[in-house]
Amino acid sequence: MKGFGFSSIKPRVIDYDRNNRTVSEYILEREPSFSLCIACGACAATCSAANFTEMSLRKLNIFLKRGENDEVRRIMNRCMLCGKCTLVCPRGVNTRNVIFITQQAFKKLDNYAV
Amino acid sequence: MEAGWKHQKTLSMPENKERHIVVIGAGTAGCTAAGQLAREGYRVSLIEKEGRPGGKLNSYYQLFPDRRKSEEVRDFLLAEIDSPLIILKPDTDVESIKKNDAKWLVTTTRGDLPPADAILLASGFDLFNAERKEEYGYGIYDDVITSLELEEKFRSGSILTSKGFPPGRVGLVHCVGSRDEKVGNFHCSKVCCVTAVKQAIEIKEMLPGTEVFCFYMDMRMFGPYYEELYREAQEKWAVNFIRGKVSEASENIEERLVIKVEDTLAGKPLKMQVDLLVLMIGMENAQSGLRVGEDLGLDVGMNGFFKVRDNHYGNNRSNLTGVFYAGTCTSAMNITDTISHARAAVVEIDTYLNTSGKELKS
Amino acid sequence: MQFNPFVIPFNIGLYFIIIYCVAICIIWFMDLSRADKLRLQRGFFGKPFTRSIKEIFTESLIHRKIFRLNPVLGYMHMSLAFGWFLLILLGTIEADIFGEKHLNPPYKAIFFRFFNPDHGAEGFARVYSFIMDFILAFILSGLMIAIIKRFWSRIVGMKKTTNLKTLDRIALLSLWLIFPSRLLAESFTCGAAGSGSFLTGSLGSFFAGFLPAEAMAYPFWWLYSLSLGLFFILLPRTRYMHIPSELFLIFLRNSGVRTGDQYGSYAEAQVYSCSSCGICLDKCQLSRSAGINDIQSAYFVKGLKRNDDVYDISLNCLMCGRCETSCPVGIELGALRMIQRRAGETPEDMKSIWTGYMRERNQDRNIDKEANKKVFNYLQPEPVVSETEVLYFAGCMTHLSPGISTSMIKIFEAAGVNYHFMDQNGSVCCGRPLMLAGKDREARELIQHNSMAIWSSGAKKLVTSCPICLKVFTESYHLDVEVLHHTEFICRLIEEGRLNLKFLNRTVVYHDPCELGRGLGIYYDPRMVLYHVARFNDTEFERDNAPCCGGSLGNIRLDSRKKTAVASDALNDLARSNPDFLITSCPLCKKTFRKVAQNGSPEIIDIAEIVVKAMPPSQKEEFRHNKNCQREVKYTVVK
Amino acid sequence: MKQEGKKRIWKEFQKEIPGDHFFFVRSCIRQSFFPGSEQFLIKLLREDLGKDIFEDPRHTTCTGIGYHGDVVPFDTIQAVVARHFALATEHGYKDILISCVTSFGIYEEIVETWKHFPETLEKTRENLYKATKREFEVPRTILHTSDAVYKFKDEIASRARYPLIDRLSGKPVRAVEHIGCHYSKMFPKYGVGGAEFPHTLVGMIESWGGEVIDYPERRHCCGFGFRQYLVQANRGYSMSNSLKKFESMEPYRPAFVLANCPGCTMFMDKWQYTIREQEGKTYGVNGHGIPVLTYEELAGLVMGYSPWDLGLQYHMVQSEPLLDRMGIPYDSKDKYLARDGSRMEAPKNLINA
Repeated sequence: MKGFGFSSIKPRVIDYDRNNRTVSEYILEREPSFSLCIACGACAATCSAANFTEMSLRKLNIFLKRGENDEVRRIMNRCMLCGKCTLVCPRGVNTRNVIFITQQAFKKLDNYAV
Repeated sequence: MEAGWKHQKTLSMPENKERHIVVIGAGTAGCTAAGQLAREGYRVSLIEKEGRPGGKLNSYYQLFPDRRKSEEVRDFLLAEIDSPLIILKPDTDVESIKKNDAKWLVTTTRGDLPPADAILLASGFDLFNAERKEEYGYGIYDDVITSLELEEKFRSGSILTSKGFPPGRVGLVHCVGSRDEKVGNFHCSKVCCVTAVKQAIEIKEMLPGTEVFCFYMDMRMFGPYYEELYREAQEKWAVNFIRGKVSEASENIEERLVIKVEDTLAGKPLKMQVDLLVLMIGMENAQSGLRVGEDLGLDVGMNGFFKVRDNHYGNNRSNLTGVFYAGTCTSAMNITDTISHARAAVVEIDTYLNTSGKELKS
Repeated sequence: MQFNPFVIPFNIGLYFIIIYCVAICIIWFMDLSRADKLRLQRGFFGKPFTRSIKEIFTESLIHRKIFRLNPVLGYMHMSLAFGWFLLILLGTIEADIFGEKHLNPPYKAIFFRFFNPDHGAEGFARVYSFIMDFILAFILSGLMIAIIKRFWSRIVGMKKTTNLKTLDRIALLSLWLIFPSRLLAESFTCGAAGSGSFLTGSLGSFFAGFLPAEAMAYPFWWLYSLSLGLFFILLPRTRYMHIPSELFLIFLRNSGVRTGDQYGSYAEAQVYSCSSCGICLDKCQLSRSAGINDIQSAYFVKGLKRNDDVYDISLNCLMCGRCETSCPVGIELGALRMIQRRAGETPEDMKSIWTGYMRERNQDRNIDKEANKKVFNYLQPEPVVSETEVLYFAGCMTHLSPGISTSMIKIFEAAGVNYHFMDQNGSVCCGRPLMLAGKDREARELIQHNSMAIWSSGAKKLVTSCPICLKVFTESYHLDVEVLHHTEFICRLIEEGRLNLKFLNRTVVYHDPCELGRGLGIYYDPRMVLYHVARFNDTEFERDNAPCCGGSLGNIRLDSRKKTAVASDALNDLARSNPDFLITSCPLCKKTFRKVAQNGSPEIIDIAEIVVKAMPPSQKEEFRHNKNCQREVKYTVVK
Repeated sequence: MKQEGKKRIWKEFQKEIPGDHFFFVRSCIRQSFFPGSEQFLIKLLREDLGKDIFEDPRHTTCTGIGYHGDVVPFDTIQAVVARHFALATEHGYKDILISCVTSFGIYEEIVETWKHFPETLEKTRENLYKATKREFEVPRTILHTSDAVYKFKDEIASRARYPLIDRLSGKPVRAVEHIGCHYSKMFPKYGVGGAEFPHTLVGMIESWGGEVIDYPERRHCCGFGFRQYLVQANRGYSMSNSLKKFESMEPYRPAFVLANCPGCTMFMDKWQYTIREQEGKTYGVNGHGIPVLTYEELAGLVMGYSPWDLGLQYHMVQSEPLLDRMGIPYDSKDKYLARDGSRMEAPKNLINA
């Protein structure tokens, strides 16, 4: 390939039809309250880890539902499972379990078990 | 600020039966008001441009939030106007209205009406013409339909795409023609959000396997049990809500719709194929009503609806003494509010006609 | 005649079970860590031995704990265990005294009557056969209760009883058959021989009146032997394995062996020692309030026995420890669950029933591929703080209930304590929640991080407002500071007279947070503090019997509706005496209770908050002028 | 897809296109990269259609590239445009015919600004007068050259010798069109058919016998974006946008791309080479590229002029496959004939050659 001093950029767009959303389904059937999120962000605002990182359960929720798995992988392990988010969630989502299962699911997915 | 009216209201004053009131529009507001006026002893002419009364209720399937059949409410309205004091004039348009000292002379396409003591404008709303939102390709792509057309599909009992298959994925686009400077509508039509939620649930009931997506700017669940309905849609029916306004629709080579939307909560653009795209079209002041208003010289607000005398305590009164408003000709409303507004209008008219000196003190 | 074919089933059973027990004990012993082996050896030839014998007598035979809990149940267990023990003991002696020769094979003692239908009915012999009959009657009475319990559990005052699998049923049946068949067998024999005492004798003579007693006796002796044999054979695969394994367990425990954090002999001995008595079921709030009836410890342990995948069960538990404190066998149920949480899901190949007789070990279930990968590498070391006497760690949850931390600040200031608010700008989690989720490795990183911060502060005391943090600080951190919960700290301040408090003329009840009470046994200090400030009402829901608020981080699975259900039931119990305040000393409990508080229910506040209420106004303001006051501007806004 | 739906919209956005007397201003890119087009446009209008099209040699660039590249301020560009208007006024022309979509957009922008902020018009008059002693009238209509061709599309069709019909199958040639963003996305009313479904190029292709494909990324920008292509490091962004369009149109197998914007034509043509080099992919049938034509070139072909006179050989993607389809005879030897009849050296790395 010739050196042009530039190259094409991977599109940022969420390609909903291509993305793999099995994890999201996996979570949904184990933690139904997952569907109740309205992305108000209370969880992210109170998050202990968010003090130090870009961890945001709100984003995690969205990315899971869209199948943006790389984004999820990037942040899910930053969680300290301290459970503050569960206490502030206005929709009564069992947020702590959501993250817990997410980590579980990706372990399996990455071992081709999901 | 104008002085309030003297409160010497009495039930059905004897002289009421000499009084004649013209109600323009036999929809939810018109019928409610007419019925109430008759109950107060007034003679009422109820003018309707369509063949039958009931207005938009004739074309809806179920009503939010309790999902009752719209016919039930329609029949309630018909019962309301079933009174010897009410003369219903279907297939009739107003041609002109002249003021003759205290009386109003109304000329319709079916001849003149007896002089009226007051005019109640209940001309309702038009649904936004989705073609004006070109980028969604309504009228160009076969599977782009409006919320009203979806209601009709519900009534017919089957939801099929233009190719005759049940849709595998449906997208509902909120705020089409509302809160949109590009089409000159700044106002929120209020009911579209909850309608979308209701229709999403109805789709899921008919086609459990179908994926349903609501594309919203804000979820405005303003009424009682609306938020609960929203929650039900998420919890029980797994309806997906994506915050972002669909920017454009197009067709791919399988003639499946491709929509582009910014997933504002993910902070990324999103691309998705859908089999059916439903546009939640908003409310605009009815053209028929506007014609009458123009003829009378009624003020129109910047939202295109008629301008009420006072937003807090005078929202049935027009800038003309003796001309009153009921329902969605003044702003977007749900059925509940429309009925209350219409009843309030009757109180206003009654008070106006039965206070000493028919002129407004202002 | 010294032998008869019908004893064969019994013999087979007996020798099988003896061999099995010896074998399993050896395996268990081999699997012990070196240290534990030494402990056990030392224990065996030392004081622990006598303690063990005593415990075996009081618990395994008399079942004292169960007695305390529920006399009827206690009697049932005692009659069966102790009665049977006596029967065998005295039976052997009997065979020894009255038999033709000494030192008989075991079956001789068991079927003595068959071989010696009559050994005289005078004097000592008469008394002896009376005793034997009496014991039999004693056992049968217990058996009666057992049968009743099985079918109408409420009669014996138990709301629930464990439900059984087929194998258990058969074993149960054989157990039930043993003593009735012995009764009949002996009665017929005695009837024929005209011997026997008040039970066998009279019953025998009665039968002999209209039945061919001689002929009838023989089949019943067969039945007796068969049921014994069958019972012994099935023993290892049924809950009755608890009888032998409990003995081993007691020795282990008394010599100081503990569960630890991995699956091993002790854990397995505990699993087998569970008799599925079902006492834990009634204690579990999830069954009572949330209608969850398949995760209780009895089922969890049974699952372990069967090698089922009990991972989800292990996660769906409040870890309140109520079952553990009530377990008559003293199984460390919490520790067992934690092992399972660490282990994760049970791989398919572990679930086979047929591995039952020689159970597979599953220590090495939890092999984490990324074991060496750091996940919290984003944490920056905390800034070193100036010399302080006390380090205050509010904890994550306290930040959601700032009334507590602000009150603590007031108290510090009022008592003139030189303190530093460690996690004022948000804490790094203490690590306990991760541990509760079975993620010890990740937790270690946080522990490391916080430890550094604490060490660097050079403080003498670490005070925390959160029992969850306290638990992990005391158990899993290795700190050179004294770790106190704020209840303890306040208690000391009062005793040292550094806080002068006025007595509030209000009634309070106290809720023992799980981690603080059952978890760390801190019962004294909060009560001391409360006696000082208000009228303390005792409730029956205190100390070991304190309910969990339901908000526990121990349960990963419980959804918010069910949490609420648990909370409101607990609140109703605690508030029965309509006190003015419900005092708790855990921010999480406080928040959880507040969520379900009705306008009828008492005001729910933290112990620190009521202490502040009890401060004279002068002292409340004092901290503003106090020399030690740090960041005074920040804390003048407490109303 | 319902055509009548589109027609309804086209009716809404019909713009007034005068039939004669155009004041012509050139495009920087077109006259340097495919001069044949502008050359043929003038010939088409003057000789074939006998219209009056006037070009003043004194007219300059509109400085639009500088303007969008943030090096030319708005006041300056207003003055430059005003100067062109002045030239038009001097020769008594009222309708400006603009060859470049960028310029077209800028002219619109400026005229609209003057409409809404008359003071800016006054200021510009003043500036221009100070600088050049020139005065001007705001032109009646602002036309893009594609508008003019659109206007005469049917006359061209009537002279068509090689209509857009596939010689082998006898079916219409299927093509895609690309409208420059600044043609109608800024001011839909200035574009024929509006912003979402412009009719300009569709109208030409259809009236010349072809069939237009509507593909998902049709509306998408070609990526030209001044800031992007001006800085080498940013060109990846520019190229990725074209890539997106090609990926989207590929399954439809279009015979050619018809564009009305100099930038789009150039980039969609040249990027195909870059993409082939970088991604090793071409988007036409059997390994060919997709020729990108200007409307004049297409009109010329349809009317039977020699592709080499129209300058098709100066494209990166050569159009032989298309010519074969349309049955247009050509001789590749004559591709690079110089004035004196000698053969010039052919460029390297061309696609379809």
